Amino acid sequence: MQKSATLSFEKADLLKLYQDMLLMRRFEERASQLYGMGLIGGFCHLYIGQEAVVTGIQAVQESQDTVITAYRDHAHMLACGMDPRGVMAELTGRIGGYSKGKGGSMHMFSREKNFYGGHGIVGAQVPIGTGMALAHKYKKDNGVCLTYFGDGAANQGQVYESFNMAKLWGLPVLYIIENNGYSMGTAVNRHSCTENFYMRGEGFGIPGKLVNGMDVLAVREAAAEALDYVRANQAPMILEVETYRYRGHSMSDPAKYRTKEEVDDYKTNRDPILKFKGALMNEYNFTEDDFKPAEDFVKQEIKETIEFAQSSPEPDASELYTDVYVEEGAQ
Amino acid sequence: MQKSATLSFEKADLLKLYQDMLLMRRFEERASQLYGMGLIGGFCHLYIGQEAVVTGIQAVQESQDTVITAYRDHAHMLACGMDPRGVMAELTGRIGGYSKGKGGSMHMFSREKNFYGGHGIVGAQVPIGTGMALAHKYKKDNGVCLTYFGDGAANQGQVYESFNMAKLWGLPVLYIIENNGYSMGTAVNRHSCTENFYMRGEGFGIPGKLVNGMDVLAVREAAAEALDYVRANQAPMILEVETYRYRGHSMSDPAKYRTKEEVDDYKTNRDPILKFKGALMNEYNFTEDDFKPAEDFVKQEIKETIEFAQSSPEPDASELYTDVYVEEGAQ
Amino acid sequence: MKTLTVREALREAMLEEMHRDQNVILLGEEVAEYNGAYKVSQGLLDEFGAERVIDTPITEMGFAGLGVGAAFNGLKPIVEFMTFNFSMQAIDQIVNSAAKTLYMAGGQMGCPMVFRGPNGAAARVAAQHSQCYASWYAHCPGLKVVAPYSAADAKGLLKAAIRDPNPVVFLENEIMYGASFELPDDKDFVLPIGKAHIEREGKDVTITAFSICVRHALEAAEMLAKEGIEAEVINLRSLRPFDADTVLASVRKTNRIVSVEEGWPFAGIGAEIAAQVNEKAFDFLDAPVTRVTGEDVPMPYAANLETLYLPSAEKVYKAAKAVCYK
Amino acid sequence: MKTLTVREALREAMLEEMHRDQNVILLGEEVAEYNGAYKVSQGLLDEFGAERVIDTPITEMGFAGLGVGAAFNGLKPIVEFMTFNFSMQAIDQIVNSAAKTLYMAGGQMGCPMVFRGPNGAAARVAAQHSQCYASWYAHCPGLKVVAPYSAADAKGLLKAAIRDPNPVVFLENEIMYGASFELPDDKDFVLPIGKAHIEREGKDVTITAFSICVRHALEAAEMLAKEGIEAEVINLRSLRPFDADTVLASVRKTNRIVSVEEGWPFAGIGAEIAAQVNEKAFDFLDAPVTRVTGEDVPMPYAANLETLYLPSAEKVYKAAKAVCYK
Ligand SMILES: Cc1ncc(C[n+]2csc(CCOP(=O)(O)OP(=O)(O)O)c2C)c(N)n1
Ligand SMILES: Cc1ncc(C[n+]2csc(CCOP(=O)(O)OP(=O)(O)O)c2C)c(N)n1
Ligand SMILES: [Mg+2]
Ligand SMILES: [Mg+2]
Repeated sequence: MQKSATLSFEKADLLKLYQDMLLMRRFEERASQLYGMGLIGGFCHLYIGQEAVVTGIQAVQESQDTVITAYRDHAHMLACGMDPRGVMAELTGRIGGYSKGKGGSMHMFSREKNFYGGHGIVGAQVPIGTGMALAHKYKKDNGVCLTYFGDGAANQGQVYESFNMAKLWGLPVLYIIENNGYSMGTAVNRHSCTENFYMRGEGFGIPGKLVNGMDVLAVREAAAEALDYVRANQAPMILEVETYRYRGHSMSDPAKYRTKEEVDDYKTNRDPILKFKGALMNEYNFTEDDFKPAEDFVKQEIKETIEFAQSSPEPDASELYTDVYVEEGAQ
Repeated sequence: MQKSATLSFEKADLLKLYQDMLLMRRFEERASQLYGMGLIGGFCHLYIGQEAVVTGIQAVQESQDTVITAYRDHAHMLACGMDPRGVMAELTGRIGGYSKGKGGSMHMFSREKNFYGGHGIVGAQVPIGTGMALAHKYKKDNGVCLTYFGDGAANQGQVYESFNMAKLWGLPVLYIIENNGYSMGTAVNRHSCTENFYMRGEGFGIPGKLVNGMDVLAVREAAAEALDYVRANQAPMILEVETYRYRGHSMSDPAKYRTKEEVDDYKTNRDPILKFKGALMNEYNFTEDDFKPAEDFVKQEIKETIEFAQSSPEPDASELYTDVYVEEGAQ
Repeated sequence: MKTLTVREALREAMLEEMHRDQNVILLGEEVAEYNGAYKVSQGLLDEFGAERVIDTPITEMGFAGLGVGAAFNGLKPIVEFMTFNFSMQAIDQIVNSAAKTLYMAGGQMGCPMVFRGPNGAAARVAAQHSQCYASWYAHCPGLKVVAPYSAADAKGLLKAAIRDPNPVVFLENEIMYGASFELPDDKDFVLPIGKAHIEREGKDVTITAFSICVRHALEAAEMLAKEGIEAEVINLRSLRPFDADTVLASVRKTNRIVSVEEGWPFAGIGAEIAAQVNEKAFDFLDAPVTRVTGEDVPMPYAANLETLYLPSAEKVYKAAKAVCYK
Repeated sequence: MKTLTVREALREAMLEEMHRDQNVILLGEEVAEYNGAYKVSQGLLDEFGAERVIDTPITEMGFAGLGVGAAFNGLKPIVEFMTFNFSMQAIDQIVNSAAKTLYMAGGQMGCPMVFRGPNGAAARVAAQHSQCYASWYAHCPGLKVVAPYSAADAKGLLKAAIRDPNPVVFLENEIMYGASFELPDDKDFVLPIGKAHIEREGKDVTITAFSICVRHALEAAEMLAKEGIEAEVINLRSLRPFDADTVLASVRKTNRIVSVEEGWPFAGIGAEIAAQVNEKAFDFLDAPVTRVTGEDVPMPYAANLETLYLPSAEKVYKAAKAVCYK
């Protein structure tokens, strides 16, 4: 929310996009470091390279909308406005984490910020998101559930069960397929019978659209249109976003299934942050100085985040046995 | 196999179709009676009205092809050449049944006749059939797996998981959707977001075709083409067959969810057996006498079937504990 | 007091709770226009309309997941499985999404909902339609698991389950739907989840059972009484949380126990009872904890084999006599 | 004898059996080009080609079902689950289609195949990735269920599982993949499914365990030995069929038993052991059958809580001392 007062409203919005992506990038880089230091354990799936996707989409969501995704979720939480401190402290397994250290990288939630996880089982969030849309419709709150999943998840049967019910019942759900080209080590053409996924709704009468996920403005525009469609028609839509992850699938994946050239091409020629910065300078007359507040903000935020995540204590031993059940009547 | 020597080859083929359908009809009518008498228990799903579907399709299958379906399976077994005595004795839970009385109406198999069940869980036979196709391909036996399922089952996620793998790997499987308009008490337009299912493969690049399932010759023709396609291309295809069941979903369903007029319309104007008989007389110069051998054959066959199914003894008590495991090395 | 069938009791529980809390919805196959495959939801569509009583396609994984999502987002769904056999298609959503979320969220949000439907064997429906899921679900922390026997159980426990802020697996029994029982004529009649009920007091042997097996246990107790053996019959009602206190107190009195269930023996509910009684009442046992269960085979279709497979009053009677060394 | 890691032993078992029987195929996520998510199938694609070593999409229900169909139609598939947590999506195919078919077919046809992959907790992978499925699968007749500890177990049992004409659930452990053990250098080294193995003889207390928990049991036995308590450590190896004979013989000798497992306690393997020991060796027990298990909560992520959750040598040691009343 670090909008520079000296910038026009539009420029401030653009800078916010830049700042959001930069925060995600730095957050993930530091998560990688902490993982290397042994402060984070288990599975840790980084979003580096994909920042434009969730940034562009969440920029146009409305406040009553809800969000759900899989385990590659740190950036989604930041995009929902969750505190990076709480997210990173969850990664380090500390009491200050969003789940008191009990969920870890893959399992975080914030009702307050309308973020509903953080799910470790491939595909499971898709019917859940569809059910959240059912609740939006039932409550008549004009909300849409933004349901993110990967190209690998897009083959899961529960996705199509959800498509059928969402279309049949007119549920306000936007299915966002983050196609980063790989399902773990398996390239799309080896796990899917079709190259793209936006037309996977064809047999169900669900419209789909494909957008370049390395371009935050293109994503934002497509998302705005898609959200309009879903909200106005009370009907599902598919938005496939083509993107790329720079790192391995998780911290333990050396990613030998693709060439250095392929990765370098993305990093050099299509990086969502670099390219957006370039575009802002070339097309929107930004100067290096204009970026400074955002970059300073990110730097400070990350510094505090790391401090918090390292200094927050481990959960008390008694926490092992809490939160298994809501105490009767507590909710 | 009651081919009249006095008929031309084509006429004999046509008569065989008639005889097959008639056998199914009479078999099911008698199953219904035995159920009423308490000789059959549990779930019993009759095929009356749908006879043209499996008759037309199985008429053009090749001997190496395999067949799998759901619980509405009596006619499929007869069409595969299984002995009606063994099928009916399974329905009465006797040792002479195909599963020694341990499977019942929904669970019968005959490796010899390439019939692989008889499955009680909606949708489960679809990946199984796809895996049978994988084995056909692996063994290079030029076989196709004919995988039958209902309109209700066509919404199941595992169907789409199967579509993806079948198309991706080029598996010789023909998906036959028997759309009888209802999934139990739910009409298609209330359980499916689309009216038909043959285009449910569109998002997966799988071609589909729709055929009138009350017309055995139309079914046979469409099935021949579809099997050719699958065999020649080593690729899946969908054949949707529109049909209608006259009885309730199972013996315990009074079927109040549809009008008497609707049912009567089918029975009077579209009955697959009556209409086919009429066509044979009008278009193929059959006389009542021509049908006699087939009708006599069916009568006799059914009579023996009923006798067998009633006289075959219950399984011995010791059977309770057998067939849980194949004894080591036995297979 | 009034008399209701188990079916009517379940229906009344839903009716009353749906009136009480408008965030309660019911979804499942044939629950609305058909009034329920087994007529448990009779009239609910008429009463509450299609927004709250929803017929689903046959896509268990999908609609169970939708239920979880609706619960996350403020509703209190009742998801009906036509039978619990089909819940296997949805079990990942039940266990990974519904049961574990509260813990994974550090208590921040959970999944208030009910999964219900008939469990175990009906009559002659064979292997794929007759499995008992009691021990599988009771194995899993985060779930509550309830299995009513009588109409009072059915109504009181289902109301409790709907009000409960946790995911509850509610295991009914198709054969019991038509059985009639007396129960209090009170809109606020609710039974606590986690408490067993002593159906019959006795001092010689404890018999625990749940669902339809309580009937076998009670019949066996009658038979035993005729021979002067006083059996204490405990209707477990709740399998998770498990009311060990009631069971243990009884065993400390009778010094012998027979557990009855319809499911398979290996790692079943009876196994857990054996373990708990061992751990906490070892010195009180005068005979081994004994199990009467379904046989360790898939359910056969044939009438005679099915009868052999299932627990019965006779089998319970014999087991009770054996632990009494009579 | 030679020394192999568990990972290598599993790989060798598949390599040898795939050479032996060309109807054996392997399918699962990342098993081919990636050489296995945990490198268990290293080199198999190169050896056998893409027709026999098949990378699947992330569609467990689908590819498990494909495996069943391939088995019906003459192949002997090994289906790898990246971890058994994901087998919940496929469990209907495993139980309803694979386990029950032989019975439902009156013995006419069955489903010869193996479902394998790591089960239970790895390190810090939290609630959705750490569940132990031992008791769920062992509950089900029609399945065989195996859980190796050592490299010899892994190789000998996996070869047996592949040769077995029944569906076998083969539960590995990710943490054990890297552990090295000696085993016979013999292509026909096969271990029988259904037999437990006494890892260490002792007369004072029996400790049963499977998978990684055998390690805890052996360490605990060392600790106990220092105090003069001779523990007999039984590696169960097979959970279904369950080798009650070996366990009971040991209990009849030691008169006390501790069961160790990583899964949840309620209706777990330990519960079954308690029940069986009760039923068949009641008079030999000098102390209650005692369980060391994972805690009755979803697996927490935090390092300290995870440690508290899991069984350990220390916990086993304490339990063994307790049943020895020391
Ligand atoms: C049901 C299930 N199967 C397997 C896994 C293991 N797994 C985790 S992520 C993943 C790949 C998913 O790829 P994709 O959907 O493209 O998402 P991405 O990781 O590229 O963001 C796999 C196989 C899982 N978590 N759940
Ligand atoms: C997974 C699953 N859910 C529910 C059922 C109960 N059930 C059996 S048949 C059926 C309707 C199936 O309809 P359809 O696929 O159209 O086949 P039809 O009965 O019309 O031949 C239902 C709901 C089941 N057997 N399996
Ligand atoms: Mg991907
Ligand atoms: Mg139908």
